[in-house]
Amino acid sequence: MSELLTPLLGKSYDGLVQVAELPRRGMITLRGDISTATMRNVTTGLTGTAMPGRGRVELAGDGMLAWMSPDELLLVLPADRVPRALERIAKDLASAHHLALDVSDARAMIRVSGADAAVRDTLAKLAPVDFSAKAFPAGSFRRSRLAQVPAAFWCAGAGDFGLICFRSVAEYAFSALSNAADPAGTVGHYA
Amino acid sequence: MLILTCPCCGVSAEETEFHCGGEAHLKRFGPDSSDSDFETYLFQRQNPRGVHFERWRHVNGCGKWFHAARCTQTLEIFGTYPAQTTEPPQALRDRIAEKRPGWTQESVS
Amino acid sequence: MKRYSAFAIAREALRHHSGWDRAWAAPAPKKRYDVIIVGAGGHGLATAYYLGKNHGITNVAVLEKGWLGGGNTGRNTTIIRSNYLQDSSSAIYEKARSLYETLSQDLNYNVMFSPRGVMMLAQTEHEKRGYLRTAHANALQGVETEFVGPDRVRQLCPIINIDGPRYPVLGALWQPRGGTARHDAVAWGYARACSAMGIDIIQQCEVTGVRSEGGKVTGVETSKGAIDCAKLGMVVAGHSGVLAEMAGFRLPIESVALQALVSEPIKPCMDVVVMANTVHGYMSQSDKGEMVIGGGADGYNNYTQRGSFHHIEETVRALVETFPMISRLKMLRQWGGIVDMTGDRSPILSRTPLDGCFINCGWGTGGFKAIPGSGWGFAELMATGASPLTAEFGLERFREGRFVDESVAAGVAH
Amino acid sequence: MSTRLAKGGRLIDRSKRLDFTFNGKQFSGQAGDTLASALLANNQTLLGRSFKYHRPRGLIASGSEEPNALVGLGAGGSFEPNQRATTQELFSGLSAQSQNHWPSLDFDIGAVNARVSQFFPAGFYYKTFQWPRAFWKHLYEPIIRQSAGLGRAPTARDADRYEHFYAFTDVLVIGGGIAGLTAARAAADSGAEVLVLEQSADWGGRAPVDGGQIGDLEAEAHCAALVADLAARPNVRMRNRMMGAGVYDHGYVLGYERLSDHAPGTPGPRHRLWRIRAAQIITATGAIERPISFAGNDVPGVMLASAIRDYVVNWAVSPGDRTLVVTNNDDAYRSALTLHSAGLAVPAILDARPGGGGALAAQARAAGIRVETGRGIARVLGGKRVTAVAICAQAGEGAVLETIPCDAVAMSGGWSPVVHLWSHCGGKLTWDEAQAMFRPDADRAATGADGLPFVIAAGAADGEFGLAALVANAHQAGLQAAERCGHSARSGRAQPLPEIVDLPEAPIEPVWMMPQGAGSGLRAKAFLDYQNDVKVSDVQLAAQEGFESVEHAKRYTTLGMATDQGKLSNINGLAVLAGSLNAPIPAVGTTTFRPPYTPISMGAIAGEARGDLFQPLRRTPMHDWHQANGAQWEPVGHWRRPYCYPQDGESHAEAVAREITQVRGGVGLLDASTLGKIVVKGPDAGRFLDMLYTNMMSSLKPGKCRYGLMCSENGFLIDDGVVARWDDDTFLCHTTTGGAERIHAHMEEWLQTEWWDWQVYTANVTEHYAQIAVVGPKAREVIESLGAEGMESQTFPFMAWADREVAGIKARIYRISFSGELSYEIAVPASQGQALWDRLLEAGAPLGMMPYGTEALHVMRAEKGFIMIGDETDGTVIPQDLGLDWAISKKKTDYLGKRAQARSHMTDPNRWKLVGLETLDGSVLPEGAYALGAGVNANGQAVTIGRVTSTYHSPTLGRGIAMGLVLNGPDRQGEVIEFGQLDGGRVSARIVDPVFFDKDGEKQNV
Repeated sequence: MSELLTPLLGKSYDGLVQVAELPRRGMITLRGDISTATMRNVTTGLTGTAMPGRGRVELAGDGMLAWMSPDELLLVLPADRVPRALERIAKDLASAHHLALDVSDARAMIRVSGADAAVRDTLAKLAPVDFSAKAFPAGSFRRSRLAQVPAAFWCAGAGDFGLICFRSVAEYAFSALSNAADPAGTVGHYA
Repeated sequence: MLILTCPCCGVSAEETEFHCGGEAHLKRFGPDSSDSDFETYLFQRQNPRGVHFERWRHVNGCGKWFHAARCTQTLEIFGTYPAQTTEPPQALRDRIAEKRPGWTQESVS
Repeated sequence: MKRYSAFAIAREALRHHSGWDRAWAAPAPKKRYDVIIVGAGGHGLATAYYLGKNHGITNVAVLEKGWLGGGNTGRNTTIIRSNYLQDSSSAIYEKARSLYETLSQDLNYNVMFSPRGVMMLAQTEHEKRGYLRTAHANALQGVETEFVGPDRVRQLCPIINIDGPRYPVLGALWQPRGGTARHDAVAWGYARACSAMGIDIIQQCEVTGVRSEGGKVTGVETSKGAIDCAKLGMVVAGHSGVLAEMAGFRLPIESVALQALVSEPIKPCMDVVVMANTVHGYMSQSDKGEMVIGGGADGYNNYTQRGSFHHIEETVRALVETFPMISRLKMLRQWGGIVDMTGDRSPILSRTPLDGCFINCGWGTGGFKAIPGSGWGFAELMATGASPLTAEFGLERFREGRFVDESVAAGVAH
Repeated sequence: MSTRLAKGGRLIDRSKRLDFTFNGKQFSGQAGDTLASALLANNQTLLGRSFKYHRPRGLIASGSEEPNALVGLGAGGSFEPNQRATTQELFSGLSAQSQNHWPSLDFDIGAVNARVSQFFPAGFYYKTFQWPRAFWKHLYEPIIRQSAGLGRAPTARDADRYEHFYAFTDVLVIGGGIAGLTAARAAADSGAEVLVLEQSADWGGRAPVDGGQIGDLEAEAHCAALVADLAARPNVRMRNRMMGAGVYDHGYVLGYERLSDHAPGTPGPRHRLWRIRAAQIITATGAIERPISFAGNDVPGVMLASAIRDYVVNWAVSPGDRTLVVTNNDDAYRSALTLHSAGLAVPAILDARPGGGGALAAQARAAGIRVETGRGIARVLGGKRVTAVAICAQAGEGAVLETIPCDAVAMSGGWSPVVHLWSHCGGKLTWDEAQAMFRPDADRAATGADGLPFVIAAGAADGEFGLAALVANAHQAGLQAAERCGHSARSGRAQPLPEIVDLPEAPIEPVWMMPQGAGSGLRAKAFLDYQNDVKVSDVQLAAQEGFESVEHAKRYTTLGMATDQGKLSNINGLAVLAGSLNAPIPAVGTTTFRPPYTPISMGAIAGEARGDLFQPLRRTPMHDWHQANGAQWEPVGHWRRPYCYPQDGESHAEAVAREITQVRGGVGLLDASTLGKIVVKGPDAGRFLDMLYTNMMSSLKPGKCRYGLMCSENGFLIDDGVVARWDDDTFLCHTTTGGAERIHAHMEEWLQTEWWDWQVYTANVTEHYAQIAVVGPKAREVIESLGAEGMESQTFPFMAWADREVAGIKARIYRISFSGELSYEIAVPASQGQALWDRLLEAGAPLGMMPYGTEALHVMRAEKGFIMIGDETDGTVIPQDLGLDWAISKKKTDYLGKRAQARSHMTDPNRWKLVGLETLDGSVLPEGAYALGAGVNANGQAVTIGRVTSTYHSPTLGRGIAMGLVLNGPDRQGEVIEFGQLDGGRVSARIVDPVFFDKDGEKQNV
């Protein structure tokens, strides 16, 4: 099998903060009744995380489980585990109406990291979201837009943010983020 | 630039995350309906100067449709509620009536 | 009424302009008129003018709840063109455009019609095909347009970013006799000419009810008392739904805020009107030097005359890409107007379910350019019961599925 | 003359000299200067020419209200017209040019306009220039345009960059003067998050200039202490050089931050446009002094009294050696005292009030300054500079009592609160008779999303001018704002206000014209709007002619429509209008305040969206390959698709022909990744798709594909594509490139808002896949050579799909065709798209395989008579028009669009219908041409009976082919009709079957 290409080929940019594509990971979109115990068990079992509440993400090691909407979760896990995970979901949720799909290649995953305030300042140039530590603490997950494209943001911890956007606009998102992180563009709002 | 609160994901966000879908609670008329009913369903709109029930989608967000009651003169938003209903919740109607004495909801045709 | 001329100005200059009369009279309403027009915007005043001029009907009142010309007539970006695709649209807009050609002389009021040319850029293959189609249609409709190539575009408007890089200009639909006019002057000129014919323009007179008997209109109630009439014309952009409700019917209309902005004035740098629909923006330069820019409409019902700022941002973004030199100009003022959008985005000039009551509305984002043609056709409809100019714009088309859809030519109707 | 004083200047650093040029002449100023103060310090008082009469103009003001001192700044990609000298901080190397004159500022030909100004009253152009008709466009208008227009147009591309920022706060304080700082502290004390904006580089506003004692401190020291206090707080953020530009609905505010206008060349963005969402907004925007309308009030040297004070105190610049003061209120006495204590002469203070002033007047008299009460200015003498003032009784008609030589005049007609931001979003005003001004009506503030007020005016912006009252008002505003966002003063640590004692002042007496009985000659020289040259006489003429509403008068005279938006002129003009109409001022009303407060750059509004970031460019997984291999791009929505791949020396048409020939005769490949792919799953998925598509989808067998049409509820065809059934309750719906997001949204809309009880989930998986179409008679050969098994028709027939491994990559292959050829669309995860593309190219190389673009695709589909959404459809076409009745289920009781298609116009037998068209001579029919009927319609337009929807040269057939919609077309096969050409000519074409090639569809079935 040939090398699997990520949308940004692993690009990164160092400025006020670091903007870097995250290594390829498996992603599964799962729609269904996310309030059931079965759903909780199968999803948390696959990601190794806790179950996120509304507007939240749970992270543990390589695993991530994000609340996308009242009937949708995004599972992130090592890419090679996706086929097995889909089988497992199909089996455990066999009797429940649901939709599970491998979307590992549908999106780009970008990490924005550095001094916490600088990261928040950088993102706040592009997204109409309150990124203050009070409004957006670790574990927050928010779907919004990044300049002109849809994106979802989360806070993994101080100075450590992630975002996903669609694959076709990864280059645009990366350029916009790099531009926002230009060393001469200090804002100092979230300082 | 409006702020809307999506009742589905709980996020309060600016208008650019949303898309407005026009008047809410329209009753669909299908193949057996009269010309007049079908025209009303597709085109005739209340377009009130005042309280308007309307559909919104959280397009740059959770993707869900919901309804909002909004004043088209002041842009006040009286409340938002899930789209899976044929009429506004009573509590919301009461709240509007309290704020806009004399207001009654036009018959939803 | 004194004629306006350079000679009159010279004469008045010698006596400190003390001899100028009122441009229009300020009468109290009579008890009864043959025709009442509600709304003293451009369309309402033009209707009254052509009722008098073409049909000899001068026992007419034009009722205005605020000040004449204070609605969308005075809030638009003043573009005049008739390069529409559908026959019925191009007929009424071309009628209007041709009337604009001689309107200053006709009204003895300089409306500053400036046929500087309107250019609609084709920036995708699809858009180019759409404009070629329009050019073919225009040729058969008697509308003078031409599809021109990028070199001609560059020559006509050197400040355009012809080569993109994002959306290279592939050509343009060019209407050499399109242009602009001074919007306020159109309302004022018609008002003055109406007044001279004895038509009453009654400002600060709000219609609060429509009176009828046996399904036929008999008059209106207003803030200045009840007034009887044999025929009623409603010409109140932005408020049509409210008035229709008084008359007991509903319209296929939603009212939204449409925005516009101007830059600070600069020396002449652009001698044509340019519309770039792929990126959603259009611009011209006023005689004062301001770059006049049309913005987008809000997607939600709105009566506030304020729009959301992101539409301004989208428009300016598009125009900075199309005309890079404007980046260092400054936005002087932005504003909004309430426009009536119909189900097919084309206007309604129609009889109504109430006998004797006619409605002219739904011009959406493009009413200014139509004013003379709209007034001409609507006056004919009201006076005689039918007009070829308005035939396709009846209310019944929504029931029949017989739309007049201009969006098909990739052109947004401004 | 104007000069730099030897001492003082609180804002300048005398140790730092900055050199600059004005109209090419070298000058120097000090760090801390504005361009205005530096020019004034160099005795450069003539700064520009007015708009209409080209009268010489100098500085009037010291801030953003300045109407005259506009300059062109910089050069090339940094040139900016219409920059205000009063708000432009001086920097080393600044280069400014004055505007609106020819050939030079000192000698301006246009000034002849001023000599004959009586021929250009308000609205003169409406009354003339009508004859001869052609002259307006070709003679009059060009002259008017050239003489208007102020600054030069930039020509170069902007060298700077811009960005945006989104901020959120409880309380936003606009204005960093003493009121703003006081309000900010009160709000912060209560525990609110506070953001404070100041448009200039310096905090404190007017207070440090106007002085006063606040507790133990002078006003300036008090402000400094407040700034230090606020800066140290974690819940307060402060930004200077940032103007609150506009207040919009629901607490949205634009903040215009000028990062490097004071230091061009600094790396980073030039401007940053903030979009601030505040729960509460305090407008502490101060007040603006009003000029007085007397003859010659525009001669350079006539300035606002407060501005003169500013220049002396802030920048140690004397606007003149001898400054006469004229006022109707006490504040202007401060300017007299300031000048006096700076050692400058004040020959007289003319106080229009018969009773004169209060405590400050007494101080002036005590200082030995001559004070004349009940006096005014009859006219100012001088051309490019004030030389003297003729004084008169204010109550009279202007009989000159005395002429006083002077070189500057300080005028004060009272103060107007800056209510713009208060009003932007609907805040109402009330007329304050005692202070002769409009002030915010706190009971009618702008209301927000919750229907409650969200703007509070504070300090002078609220109409409070005494220091004690102003500070108390601002403090209260801060507390109230905090409380409205849930922070109570009790829970915080509110500090007591310091003690302030104000001097007793005599009340203002409005002076709307000076002298009161000025005759027409004087009124025609008394300017209201300096930049637009609107005089008292113009507004009076407007009223006389019936332009009675304030909006009429404004538009007729252009009062308040210049780049200062009437900051100095609106109230004076309104008062003149009210006077002419004999109506009280509040009855005449004000015009609407529109954002922005002062002009903001287009660059800032566009933000980062320029160049590569102008719009997102969507890329397929093979985008870079296409780019590297010479693709000619075609924008399709935000995507770019290869239109064709021209080889050396080939025209586009030649490339397209080569690509088609290769595909028809061999094999080609197409990047089809942009086509939409939506998964629809659930027990009700079939039922749902039956509603969405016109044809029956629920009967499709797993493993099979079916072409489907989608209509809007209004009946029109909106999309088409192939649906594949993956398993019993899962379908994959292909959409057009432009349809992926639109159709997915369309599906979700119906599912969520109409059929919410149906068990269906959808997901748009377009971007997860790379999809490559391998097309042509040798397609199978290529794929088989990469190891795919079971490709033959028996096991893998047309309109089926199957999972196969191709080149070791797991793929789902759809055997569908948009060209009529044997065709496989291979879908693989996007991460492997390029790898598959490469392997396919290698494998196909021996067969001459090459990529083809969208144009070849379009020609081939037209050869087959396949419709294209966007070509055959335009939003007015129903499937029945296109002969697609076979794809409309007769069995279904309902689908979206079915009812609409039953309306009378939709079933009209005279609708134009799809046919093929061939010119008699084999040429290509013109794009977009119409078919001609007989005669003209009631509007005199030629009658048409059809139109061309697609037209191409077919290299396969070696002739032009076209599709079109024609009246009764399908019944007229073989008939010849005429199409119009743009040059007026005609071209004949025969109506034929729209399938031009391989009519029996054998090629795709092999």
